[in-house]
Amino acid sequence: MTEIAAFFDMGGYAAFVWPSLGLTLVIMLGLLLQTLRQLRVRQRRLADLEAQGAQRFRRQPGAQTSTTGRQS
Amino acid sequence: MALFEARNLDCRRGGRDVFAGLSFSLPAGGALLLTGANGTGKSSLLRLLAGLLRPVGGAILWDGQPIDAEPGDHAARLHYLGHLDAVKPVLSAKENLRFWAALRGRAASIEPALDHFALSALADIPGRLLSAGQHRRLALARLLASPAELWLLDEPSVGLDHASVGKLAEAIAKHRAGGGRVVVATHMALDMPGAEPLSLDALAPPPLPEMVW
Amino acid sequence: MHRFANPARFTRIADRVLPFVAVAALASLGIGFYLALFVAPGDYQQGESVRIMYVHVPSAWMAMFIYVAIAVASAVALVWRHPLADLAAKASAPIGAGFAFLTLATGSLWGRPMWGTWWEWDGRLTSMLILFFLYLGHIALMHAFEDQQRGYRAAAVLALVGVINIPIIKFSVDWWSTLHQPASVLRLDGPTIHASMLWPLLITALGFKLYYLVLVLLRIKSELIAARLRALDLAKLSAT
Amino acid sequence: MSGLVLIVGRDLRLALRQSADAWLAVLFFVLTGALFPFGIGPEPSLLKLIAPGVIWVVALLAVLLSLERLFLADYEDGSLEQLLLSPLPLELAILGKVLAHWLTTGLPLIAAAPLLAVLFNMDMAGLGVLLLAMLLGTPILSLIGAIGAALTLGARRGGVLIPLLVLPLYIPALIFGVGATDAALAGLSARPDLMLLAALLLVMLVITPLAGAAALRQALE
Repeated sequence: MTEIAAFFDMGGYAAFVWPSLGLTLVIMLGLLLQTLRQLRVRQRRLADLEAQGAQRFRRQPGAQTSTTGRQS
Repeated sequence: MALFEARNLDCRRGGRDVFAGLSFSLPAGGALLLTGANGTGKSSLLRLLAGLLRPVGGAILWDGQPIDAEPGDHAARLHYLGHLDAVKPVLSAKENLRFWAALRGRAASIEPALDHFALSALADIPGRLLSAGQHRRLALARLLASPAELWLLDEPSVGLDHASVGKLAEAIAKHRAGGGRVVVATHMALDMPGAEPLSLDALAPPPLPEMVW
Repeated sequence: MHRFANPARFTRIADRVLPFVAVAALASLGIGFYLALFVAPGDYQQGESVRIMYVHVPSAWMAMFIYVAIAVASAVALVWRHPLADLAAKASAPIGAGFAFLTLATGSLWGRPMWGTWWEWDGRLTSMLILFFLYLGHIALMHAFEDQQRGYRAAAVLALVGVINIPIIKFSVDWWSTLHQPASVLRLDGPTIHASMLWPLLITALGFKLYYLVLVLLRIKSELIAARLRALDLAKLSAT
Repeated sequence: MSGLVLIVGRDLRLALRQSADAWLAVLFFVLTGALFPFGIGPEPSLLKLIAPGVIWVVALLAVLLSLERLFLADYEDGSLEQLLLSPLPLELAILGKVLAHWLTTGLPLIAAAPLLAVLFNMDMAGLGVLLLAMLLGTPILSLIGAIGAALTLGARRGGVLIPLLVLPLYIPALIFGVGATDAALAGLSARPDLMLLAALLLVMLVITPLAGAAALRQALE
């Protein structure tokens, strides 16, 4: 058996070791991707709303704080 | 004589600013009449004053002490009447009233309280058989059944007939004459001579999309 | 407090820190997995299957660590009403649940060749199963209210009750599992760990922790935007 | 103290006048218990073996069934906010309500437990310990359940949520409760399990008023 094949065979435990590692990657990457996608969707919605809001509140002084947030 | 006052109250409900910068002071015998359109926070203010709700800014003081310093003491000196009547359907009118009066532990006067709101004849009728107006009268009878210095009344006259509204005004007048205070939110005319109006319309914060947590 | 807490500042700091933490997480995970797969020796008893340990054990640590972190955040949120603490608790729970699930799944995959069954009511795995349920309850409660503030408060109280109960649950499950089966010959972490196995384990664990940090910062940022979106919707509602 | 008595008295009176609710839990307890022989077969030795476990699990589910109404009626008709604004500390009020809940749910279940023990052919030597363990354990179920009931007030699908929150926390009580009975049936000392149950009861007697009060306060905000 070649060295590489031996490595992938994991001493006969391949069916358990590789799924474990694979599942770990799937869950960790999945959570990360879900988080990033949700963040992007929300950022886009916020940008849209703020563009509308800027038009609607343009004539009111103080409306600019809406984009920078309240400073303490 | 102790002063009941609110300083610079800010109220936020469900992520929305309801009112900001509300102040008042109420001396013994005084009455405060809350007015304002729907959603301006009359009910929220009463819940704040009762201590059910916490303000995000400002303070509510009794005799200079914040009310949340001793919540038990504050609860003991107030009657709060919200939208709900707290009437148990399987208990009779008298049993309902007796429980709440006994819980407050002071000299209870069940009979006169029932009598004032013309409930004596219904004393043994279970709550489920009483009408909405009778429920309301039973809730109002709580005010008289055990003494408390401060009455917080949220739309007390809802569902009441003309005669009962008069009885309510009478009870409030007597309460104030004895040095009691009352804060009332109402849309209907309620006869309260010398009551100080407090409009919440002017206190609504501008609907600016400010950064909110 | 509330009034002075500044979401813009949090976002600014998070944006500055995130790249460094992300690189550190990636590096330690890379090194950890490399060591675990290529350098660490097999176990004389369990053979190569012991490599599952390098994901199983750090996952278990993270599942427990995150629950405690949620409890701490909940206490801060309830006592000082700091809004960031609410968001941290909400952002952490799904990550913790993910790690708890991972612990159970890898435990099952490891247990199959060792015990000959996919599931053994072993004390550790059973406790982790209960912890997983606690996470699910927390997440469900967090999302059960129309008013997000109520979700924060209720979930915070639940997290504190949960964290007090976890040692009790752990003790009772150990009590029960030693009663019903003789102490198992094979323990999923081995009685003592040789240094050649410990280092890969610790580095992987560090990688997991940094990964959590990256994720929780991103999720808090995302929750901040969600809160802002809700506020904007409400402002629109009261403006019309 | 007198306030606590008042609350217990009121809740007992309410329960007495709506006694169908209390009967429902007991009926559920016996009926669900009686399902097991159909599920696993009427083999007497097998039934004997699983009797303590089944009785405990079914009792736990019966308590679970009754939890939603612990605070819900008071929450919906405004009694809860009046209770919160009474001079009585909320923590005591919660203890009163939990005590009333146990008297109307836990106690009837203990009374019905011998019936299930007979149906399951349980060795009567263990009956005393079973009842003693239930006497210590069912109050724990009411106490933990009260926290779940308080937390889910006003929630969407509150009734479905309670089991999810409460069941994981019930596991220690289940373990020690069954453990005591099993030990007695095996001729061993049930003392350690009973002591642990008692300790758990004491812990929950402290936690429930605190957590319950926090939960009710935020529910009424």
